[in-house]
Amino acid sequence: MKNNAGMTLIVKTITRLTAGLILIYGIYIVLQGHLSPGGGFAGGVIIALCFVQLMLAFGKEEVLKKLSRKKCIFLAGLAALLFLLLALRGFLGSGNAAFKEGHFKLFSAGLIPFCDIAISILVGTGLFVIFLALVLLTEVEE
Amino acid sequence: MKTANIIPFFVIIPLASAFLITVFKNRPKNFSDFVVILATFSLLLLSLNSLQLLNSSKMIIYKIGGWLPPLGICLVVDGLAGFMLVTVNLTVFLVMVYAIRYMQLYTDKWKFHSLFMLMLAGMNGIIISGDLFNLYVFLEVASICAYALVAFGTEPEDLEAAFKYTIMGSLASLFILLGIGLIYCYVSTLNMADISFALSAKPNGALIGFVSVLFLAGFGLKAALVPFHAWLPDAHSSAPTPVSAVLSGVLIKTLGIYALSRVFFNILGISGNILLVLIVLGMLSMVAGAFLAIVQTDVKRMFAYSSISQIGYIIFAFGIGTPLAILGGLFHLFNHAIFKSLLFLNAGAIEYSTGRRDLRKLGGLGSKLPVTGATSLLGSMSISGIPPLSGFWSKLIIIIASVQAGYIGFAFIAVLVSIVTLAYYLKFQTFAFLGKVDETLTKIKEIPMTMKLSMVILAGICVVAGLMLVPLFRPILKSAADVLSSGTGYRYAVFEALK
Amino acid sequence: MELHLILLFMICASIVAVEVKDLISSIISLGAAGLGLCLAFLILKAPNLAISQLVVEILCVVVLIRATINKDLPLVKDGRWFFNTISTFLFIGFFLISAYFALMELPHFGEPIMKAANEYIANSLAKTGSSNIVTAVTLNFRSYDALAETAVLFAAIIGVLAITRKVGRIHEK
Amino acid sequence: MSLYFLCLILFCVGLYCVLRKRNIIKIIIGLVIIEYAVNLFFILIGYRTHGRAPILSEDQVIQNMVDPLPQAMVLTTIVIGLAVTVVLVSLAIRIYEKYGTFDITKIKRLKG
Repeated sequence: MKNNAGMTLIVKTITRLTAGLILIYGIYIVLQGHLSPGGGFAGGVIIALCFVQLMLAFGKEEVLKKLSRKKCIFLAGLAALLFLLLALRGFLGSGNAAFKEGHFKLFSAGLIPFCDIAISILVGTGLFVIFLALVLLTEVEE
Repeated sequence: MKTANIIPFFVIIPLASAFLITVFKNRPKNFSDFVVILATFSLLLLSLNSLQLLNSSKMIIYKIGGWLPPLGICLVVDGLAGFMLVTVNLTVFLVMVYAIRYMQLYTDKWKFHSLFMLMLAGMNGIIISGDLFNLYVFLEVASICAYALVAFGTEPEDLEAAFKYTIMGSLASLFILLGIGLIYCYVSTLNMADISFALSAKPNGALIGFVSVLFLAGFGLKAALVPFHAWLPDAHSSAPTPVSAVLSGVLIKTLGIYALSRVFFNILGISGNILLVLIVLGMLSMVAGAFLAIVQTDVKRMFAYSSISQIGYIIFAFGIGTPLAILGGLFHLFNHAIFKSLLFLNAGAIEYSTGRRDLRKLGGLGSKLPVTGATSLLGSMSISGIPPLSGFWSKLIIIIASVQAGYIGFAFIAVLVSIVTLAYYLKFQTFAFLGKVDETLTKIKEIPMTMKLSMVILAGICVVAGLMLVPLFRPILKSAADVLSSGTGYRYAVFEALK
Repeated sequence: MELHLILLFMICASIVAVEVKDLISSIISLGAAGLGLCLAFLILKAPNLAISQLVVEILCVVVLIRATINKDLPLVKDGRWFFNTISTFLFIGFFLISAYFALMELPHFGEPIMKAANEYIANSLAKTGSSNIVTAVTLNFRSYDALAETAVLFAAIIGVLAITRKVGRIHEK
Repeated sequence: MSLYFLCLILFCVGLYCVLRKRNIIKIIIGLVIIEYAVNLFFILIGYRTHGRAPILSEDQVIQNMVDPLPQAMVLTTIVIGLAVTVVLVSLAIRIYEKYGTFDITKIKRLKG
């Protein structure tokens, strides 16, 4: 039962080792978006790819237990709302007042890191939902 | 400065409602209906309010984040944009009222509502944008939603039509994007007024010609002008009825005609060659659309071809280029938005109550569906130009303007096409509402109240627009037409408003 | 010089992707072209885009392979193959010739005008606090574009969910 | 100049694929190629000879940066391209499910 879903043992072992690293790398890219290359979108795609890899290796049940499709859609909507709220602050106020002092620090650049985080949640969950929708559909058909 | 603060809400409200609908789905019962009606109604009020504000100042500008234009993006509402905003939001509100009951024929209504609100955000974004690249991005928002909405029924025909539409639409977008890239390389700025300034300092060479061709192909594909029209009949007839109404009514006008006229008249500067191309394209669409429509038996397909024909009228009017012709074209644009969505809603009502769309299998519905019959008669008469109704006045203005400009032959063709239009709408009326009821048609469902309501209001607007043209519509149309006929004067207006 | 080589590599890879008969090989060649694009971005000093392009490429290839796996792959020639191909080539040739004259008028490669860009480079750190100027432009100066970008992604998510529904239209019996 | 032209040749390879191929997946591939070409064109027009990446550094002054605005634009167009591709692929999968083929000459229920 345990070995039926997903790919072979080798793939599973490698995945166990790398998935966490990929996730951390994605989060790093998101948080460093205003200092070095990267940003919300690229980091979000990396996070989504981490879940995609887990799903390809272990089969869909394992992953869906942790992060179901409904939860993903909910999170994507929430992240989009969050980004809109941040944008609203930019629309109504001057938008770039906070944390202006420390340059080249992790907590600098006003709202940009928060925007990055919101975008990364949207992209990560959203692309995972898209992948799930496409994969589940082909499996139903087979 | 306070008045400008309403402009970004044209994008924020639909986006926020789309996101909210996705978060809550239908948890309180009919939550998405409630949100959508509230949002579209408030947008309608906002757009009317913006018209009010435009009376005192010619142009309202909002600078996002307080950055001055070459650095940031500015939103511009002038006469043309205000006119388009009213047209779009009015149509969408009435269609959404209709869709409350109609969309119960489909599953997962909240997805429909969410996509629809995103599409509305895209259309409003295109209209108020003052930045060329930003216009492209919102164009893509509206297009992607339209692709998905065409396939909303997930029947084989829907998917096929959506695929065709997606391929053509994204090809058009990529042409437009390449054009934007060339312009950026040439002048190194993206703000529309700024581009116009920079271009006026440079000689008119091969580059501008090439970019014009790219934009003409791109926006022409979006507007379904005749050599590029292949996707429209499929997409507009396969989509769910509220979607076809909005696609035919306002989407092709916003994505195609509004963007095209904004780019060519206000940014690149119109020249005699482009006007001639517009006249030829308009004529071709007018004639081909009408003659293809007359042989159709599927109701929605006939209306879709008729859209091509009427778009041809508008483009032809813009191509004449005199202020009167542009005014006529804009009035026809408004009228077409109203009566084409009305006719599509009628077709949807027929489909809702009888379950079929083929003209040969219908008949005698006039007594069974009195409201649909009466409103569709008004819509048909209006589109084919019967005197007191709105369509007559707009066609009359276009034809007078073309005679004034010396295009007598073209004016004659326009009159002939109008007669052909009358012919196929008479065919629709005869086959659907007169005669005997088809024997195989056993049960005819009652049409719900909300659907009747929105059809009646649309028909009422057709009549009012015809009767009240001079007192009510003339000032609005005049200020909208002024924006286009002032041409590259747009840039001075923008920079004056920025100070 | 290396840019010319990479562009030629991309053109070759895309021609292979267009012409090869097996769909899986075709998708892999597309991936190769995307890798070339990623390298070109690196050489053109756009590391932000190189990262984005690489990850998007991976996702695209995975999704495309998922779509084609275990499917029959017919390749057909339609009746008027010769005529259509000739007319397409004529169209493309005309496009390229007119593009050639248009490109002559552009500033030379490596010397952009940079009207707004100099302002960004000079003031971005002081005004936004972000040392990555591209992020400063996307999320502060032109954050309205980023809002629209979010809307595009969201539309794609809901759109895919809507398209992949099993039953779209309720058929009454 | 020659680079711009090569970039447009890449554009035309994609255009040829979209206009002439009869397989749905090939058409999608053609669109992706066109999108690559346009993205590359944007970055090419922003490049400066011996330019540096537009990222400031704490301990040195960087001169001669490339144009950051096209990079910001391409970041957006990459997202748009991904969105369009995903929608197209989902349509293609559904079409295969309903029609059993990827050949567009056989997918012809709509006509007129």
